[in-house]
Amino acid sequence: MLTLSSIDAYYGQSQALHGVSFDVAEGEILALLGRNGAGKTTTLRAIMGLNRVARGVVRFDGRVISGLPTHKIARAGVTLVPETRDAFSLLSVEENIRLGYRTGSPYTVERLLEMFPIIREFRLKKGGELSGGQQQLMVMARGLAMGPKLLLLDEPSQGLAPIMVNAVAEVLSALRRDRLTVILVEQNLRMALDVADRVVILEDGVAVDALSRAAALADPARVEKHLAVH
Amino acid sequence: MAEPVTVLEAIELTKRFGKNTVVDGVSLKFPEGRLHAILGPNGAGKTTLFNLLTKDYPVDGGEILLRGERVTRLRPHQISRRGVGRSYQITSVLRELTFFENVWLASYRADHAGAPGLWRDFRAHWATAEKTRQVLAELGLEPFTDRKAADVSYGDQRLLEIAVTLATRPEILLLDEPTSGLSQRESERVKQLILSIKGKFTIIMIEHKMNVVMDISDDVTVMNRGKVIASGSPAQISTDAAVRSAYFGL
Amino acid sequence: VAPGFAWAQAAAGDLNIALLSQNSGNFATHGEVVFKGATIALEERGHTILGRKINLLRRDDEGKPAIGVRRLTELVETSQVKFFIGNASSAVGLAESEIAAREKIVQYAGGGSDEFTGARCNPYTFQWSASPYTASSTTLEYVRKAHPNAKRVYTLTVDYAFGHSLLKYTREAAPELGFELAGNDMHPLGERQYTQYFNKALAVKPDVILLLTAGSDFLAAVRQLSSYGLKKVIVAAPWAAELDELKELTPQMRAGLILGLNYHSSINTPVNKAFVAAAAKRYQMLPTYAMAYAYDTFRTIFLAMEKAKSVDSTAVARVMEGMQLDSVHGPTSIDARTHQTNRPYYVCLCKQPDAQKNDQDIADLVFQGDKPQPAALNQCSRT
Amino acid sequence: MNKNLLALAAVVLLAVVAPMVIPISIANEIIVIAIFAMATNLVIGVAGLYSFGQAMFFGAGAYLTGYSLTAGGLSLVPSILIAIAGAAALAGIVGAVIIRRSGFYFMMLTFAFNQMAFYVVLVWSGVTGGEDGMAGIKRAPVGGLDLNDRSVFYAFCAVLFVASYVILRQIKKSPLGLVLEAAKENPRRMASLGYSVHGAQLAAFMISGAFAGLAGSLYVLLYRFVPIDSISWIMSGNVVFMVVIGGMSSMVGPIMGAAVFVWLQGLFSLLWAQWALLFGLFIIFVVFTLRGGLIELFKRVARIRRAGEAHHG
Amino acid sequence: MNLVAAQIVNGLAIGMLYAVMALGLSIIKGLLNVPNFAHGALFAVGAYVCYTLSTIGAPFAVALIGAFSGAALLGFLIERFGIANLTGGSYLLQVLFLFGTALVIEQILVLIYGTTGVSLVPPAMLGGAMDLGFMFLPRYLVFCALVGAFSIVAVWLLIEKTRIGSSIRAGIERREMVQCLGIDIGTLLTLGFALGAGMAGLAGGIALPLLGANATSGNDMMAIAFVVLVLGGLGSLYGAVAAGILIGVAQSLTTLVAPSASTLLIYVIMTVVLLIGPKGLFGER
Ligand SMILES: Nc1ncnc2c1ncn2[C@@H]1O[C@H](COP(=O)(O)OP(=O)(O)OP(=O)(O)O)[C@@H](O)[C@H]1O
Ligand SMILES: Nc1ncnc2c1ncn2[C@@H]1O[C@H](COP(=O)(O)OP(=O)(O)OP(=O)(O)O)[C@@H](O)[C@H]1O
Ligand SMILES: [Mg+2]
Ligand SMILES: [Mg+2]
Repeated sequence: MLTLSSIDAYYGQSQALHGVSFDVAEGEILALLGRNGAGKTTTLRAIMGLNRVARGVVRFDGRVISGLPTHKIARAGVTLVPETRDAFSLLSVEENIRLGYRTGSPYTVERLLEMFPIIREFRLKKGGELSGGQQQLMVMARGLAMGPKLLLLDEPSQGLAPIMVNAVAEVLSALRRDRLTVILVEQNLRMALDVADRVVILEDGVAVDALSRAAALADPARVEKHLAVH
Repeated sequence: MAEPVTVLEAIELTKRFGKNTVVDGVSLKFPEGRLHAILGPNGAGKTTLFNLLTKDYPVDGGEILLRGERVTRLRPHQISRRGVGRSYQITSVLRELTFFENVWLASYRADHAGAPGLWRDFRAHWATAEKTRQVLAELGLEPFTDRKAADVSYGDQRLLEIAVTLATRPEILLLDEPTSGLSQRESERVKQLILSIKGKFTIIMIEHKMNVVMDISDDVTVMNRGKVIASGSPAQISTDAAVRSAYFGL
Repeated sequence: VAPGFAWAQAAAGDLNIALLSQNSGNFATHGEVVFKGATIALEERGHTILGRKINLLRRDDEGKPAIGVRRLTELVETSQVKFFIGNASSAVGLAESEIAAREKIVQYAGGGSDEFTGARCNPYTFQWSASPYTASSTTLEYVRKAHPNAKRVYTLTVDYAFGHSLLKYTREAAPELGFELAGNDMHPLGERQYTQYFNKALAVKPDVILLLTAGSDFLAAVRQLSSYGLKKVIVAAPWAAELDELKELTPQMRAGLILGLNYHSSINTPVNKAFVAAAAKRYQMLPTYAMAYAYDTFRTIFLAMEKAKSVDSTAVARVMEGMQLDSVHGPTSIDARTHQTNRPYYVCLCKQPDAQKNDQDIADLVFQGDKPQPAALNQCSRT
Repeated sequence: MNKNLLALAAVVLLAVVAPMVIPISIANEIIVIAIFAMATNLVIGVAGLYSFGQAMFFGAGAYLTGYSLTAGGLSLVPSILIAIAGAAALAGIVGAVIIRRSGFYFMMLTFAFNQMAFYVVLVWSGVTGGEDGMAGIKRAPVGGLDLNDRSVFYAFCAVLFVASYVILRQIKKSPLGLVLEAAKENPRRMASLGYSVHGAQLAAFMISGAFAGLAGSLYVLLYRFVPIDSISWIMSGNVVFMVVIGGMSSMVGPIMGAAVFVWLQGLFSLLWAQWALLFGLFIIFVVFTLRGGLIELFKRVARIRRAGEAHHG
Repeated sequence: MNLVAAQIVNGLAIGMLYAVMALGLSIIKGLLNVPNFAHGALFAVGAYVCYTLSTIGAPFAVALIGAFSGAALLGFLIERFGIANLTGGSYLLQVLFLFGTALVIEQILVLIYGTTGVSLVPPAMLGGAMDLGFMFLPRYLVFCALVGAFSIVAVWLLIEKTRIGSSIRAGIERREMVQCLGIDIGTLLTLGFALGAGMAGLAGGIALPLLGANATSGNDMMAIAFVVLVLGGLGSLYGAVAAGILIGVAQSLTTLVAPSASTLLIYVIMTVVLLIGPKGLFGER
């Protein structure tokens, strides 16, 4: 469904990704792992068109999307939930979610409020008045409201209390049941391995390893080698 | 053993946003030299409590005592000058400045009580520059010395955030989720760092990572919906029924 | 010297004279027309005086004193200018008069302020425009003559020096002519909104509304007054705008307006007739104030040079003091002490829309008067 | 260190060469206005306070000098000192009232105060000369120097200009300068480090006011006249635009901005009555080609040269 | 007393004009975070378009629509080819660009229409004054107030009640994120700028019979509109409208007591309000 072939991406003059290649099959959840600064976020941004892809090609649904403006990529069915929790602080929670909603999306506002009970409570509050964790859930809901074919989740459990991490994990399982295609960036290795079908590991902007969940669970050292101390 | 002195105390602190009471009559004592962790679900009011203690937000009710002195009406920089340093949950390093400049500003404040100098090039304040390099080295950030903060990954910015806070050489250190956004390796490094300074400072830390909290803190307070629901040692807290239901959802 | 500034450098022996006027900004109209008037004066004598070639240097003062002073200083430094004429703005002219006095440069001013010949008179600055005293009294004399029954006068005055002096002179002249001053409002310079003043004025039911304001303020006031569609109230302005500026109003808006003017093309004197003919030939237009000002002042300066047989500014200024000449106004003299040009002031009546023959045919000359400023009111300390 | 000396040498060279290539009065105006522009850069470029009321301080310096010299009967140096002190004090008062407001509100407040100051000057015509400005100013000799001589007066201003450059540049690089740069980005963080952000900003505002006052004072001496334009908001707007055109990243930028602004306007106005059109187009051209302002020209040249050297060496 | 009532009515009408002008500024400031220094020039463009259409015989209503459209079109071009290419640069760079653009627009108007300004007599239906007993109220002022009110309501409905509106408000805050939701923010910003510019043009058209027009006549209005904008509070559309009317009435009333102070007054009001409440009367930011 999504194929990255030898992607290079830059921030200004400095190169962040060096020839990253991998693909994601339909209905698959792919975990993207790596240390801080490995280029996980950049990879997601490059797919989304927020970072210019200097070399290489991104194909989605058989179509080349690298080079398209972000809103066109979004309309093609790719959605990013960023690690920075970009809530629209002046819009109410409900307006935030509605703004994401596109007709035909299976995730209607009503359904999302059910999936995220905590959000229901804050429906009429301004986005900016929520705590960090609440915002994280709201932004996930907003992303789902678009009815994406591919969801890019950047560290959804970051900074969440255990109870919220559980809530996020539940949402992930629900997405898995829905057979939604997801790329998940996670520091929480346990959570990533709970839901992911496959794992790709980045190091210093290079994809250094790719393996199935079974392989990862069978050989944890192979994964941790890249995540822990050099 | 004598009861340690209380350095910072919140009495019935209250903060409202519109109709919502976000911090609701919180009273807490922070004894000198201890590491005090604050836990609580998202939205419990932990960050807001910090914002009250450092006067980033005006207080709607209650008092703050710093070494017995009433500081409720002071402004943020005055609180800081009385030895309270903090890091932010939402990274607030100066993105357009280099790592060196970020940390330099904090070190300079620690070295220099009066108004900032007007004449000598800031880099030519040699002693401050030296201390700046030390702090960067301690956190393993030397390679970034002349990098702009905006140009590094979020995780590295988090480390810088902590470096800046430490460089002010505070007596009381407020850390808001110091390890969030850090990988296991960096989390571990920060944890070691905190352990190494523990005892020298009074540390108050908001943290979600239970392993970090349980391993290193002396006291734990749990908040929920703006109120303190439990206080005690890590062991006591992990078995507290109220905490288990509000925080762990068990 | 950079090329731009060497643009009109004189060859040795040439006489450089300057024209500082407004080419940009609100009254940029003047700049072009003033230049035309000056050109006619130069062409009349083949661009030479006493065997020297005359170079006319033209600069834009943007209507701002600071710029006027800056441009004049440059001209003095780079082109040794010793004679110049200025702009309609008194503030600019007065600022320049300082340099005139210091650097001994003859300035023939055309602004409205009575300070040129009053408190700030100096040996090198001359004034072509009539005194505001003459303007106020002449205008009111005409209103009295044309409307014998008019009694109550409401004044709207711009709140700065020029407005104040018009008001002062109006208060002197009005009672003598049997007018009652029913009220006055001061408005700030640059006011754009006048309906609130007219609400107030109309509440006292005046016979005459006298606008002691000028330029774009005056135009805005007339425009908004016309939106009331008043038929019975007489609107007069002793010193508000020249005919060029009135083109900004529609004929309906200005119809019936009584306007004091420093010049009108139908003045019946030999010099003026020749000038009007020259303007028609050269530019196919009827001269207005700005053109006449430039023509008449330069013509007078040239006459004085010839009389002095010199282009030395001090010698020429000496000759101009008390000089008698035949100008566009007819026989004219220049006061030896104050440097005021003693000449008549003109009153015009704006035409009804259907009476206009073309777009330059705006107002008829209906009256003229030349009551000079009483000596007691003059503050010039020169002897 | 070297770079500093190089910039200083360039500034001195500029001051020496300018009167040889353009009329001395223009050169003189450029260095005077350049002081004003550098002062303004301290608040808008370094501290990020978008002040659109700088003419208030320039005008205060101008009127104070004018008044001290005429009605006050003081000699030249005290008049200049009074202008500097008065403008700084005015900046202190205005700043103390408005420094807590940020962004656009700050900008509009400075503009409003500028307008109020303008109307005070306009209405108080007995002292200020109102619309007609203040005249009759003489340049009394200073310590045997005859300032009525154009070149002597130019040299006098040039010395003050270079001194202003050195002082303002040092301030920009000093701890205060860094604190201001940092506070521009995140005032809250600076407060939590223990800096009084408002205090630092107020200091910058006052220093800037003092130098603007000096510039106003010299301007008055240059033309021996105080035009009311000197305190008008248009002057405030122009100086901000000079700084932006020149470039805010260093103190050389504002000097270039002032030079271009003063010189180019004069040149264009000789060419065509619609010179403002040319000037507008020039501004748009600079905005699109040199985002960092004219100073970027130098940086680009330096970069190309460095690249060239690297290539050869 | 009657005079007070007369001045209030007068002030309401003028205030509506200020409000239209300020609302345009407010939209642009909110969306692109730039104070539109070309607003005065766009006002003049509107006035001249209205004048030109009227002189070739178009009905006044058409001329007003033309004034809106002409300025909106120009605004569209300014955003698309100017501001849009300057994002990421400093805020002052955009301000400088707008300043340069304003100069160019003004001078082009001078080239086309000359330096002498123009006036327009309103259609007969709107000419003359109504005798209200206690005052003469020029009909044209009433018309001003009505057209002003109508356009304000139309714009308000667009921004608050439509999806475009909430996209705009979200886009103000986080450009990237709005794009991730499939919204073409570039086009939205351009349209927003055009809308604001159109409001300036419309104000110029409405004001033409009262104020006439010349190339720089919009600048006074622009200064007032900026004051109104901050007085009302940034980010508040109600604020701009309420403050516009407030300023209109206050100016009108001061004529009764201290007319020379009326220009100064608006700055005093603004300063006092901002010093008491840092965000103006209704500001959100
Ligand atoms: N805005 C930026 N400007 C310049 N360089 C950047 C920027 N953001 C990130 N980088 C660089 O790009 C590289 C990859 O960063 P990225 O944010 O993708 O890492 P990450 O794997 O998401 O890390 P983290 O776990 O800390 O979020 C880093 O080395 C960083 O230095
Ligand atoms: N500026 C604000 N305006 C209005 N409400 C606010 C504001 N800041 C915080 N709140 C509200 O206060 C509550 C507590 O927020 P706070 O950030 O203190 O939570 P927290 O305990 O730090 O949560 P987290 O662990 O997610 O960071 C939240 O419900 C939030 O909606
Ligand atoms: Mg990341
Ligand atoms: Mg928090």
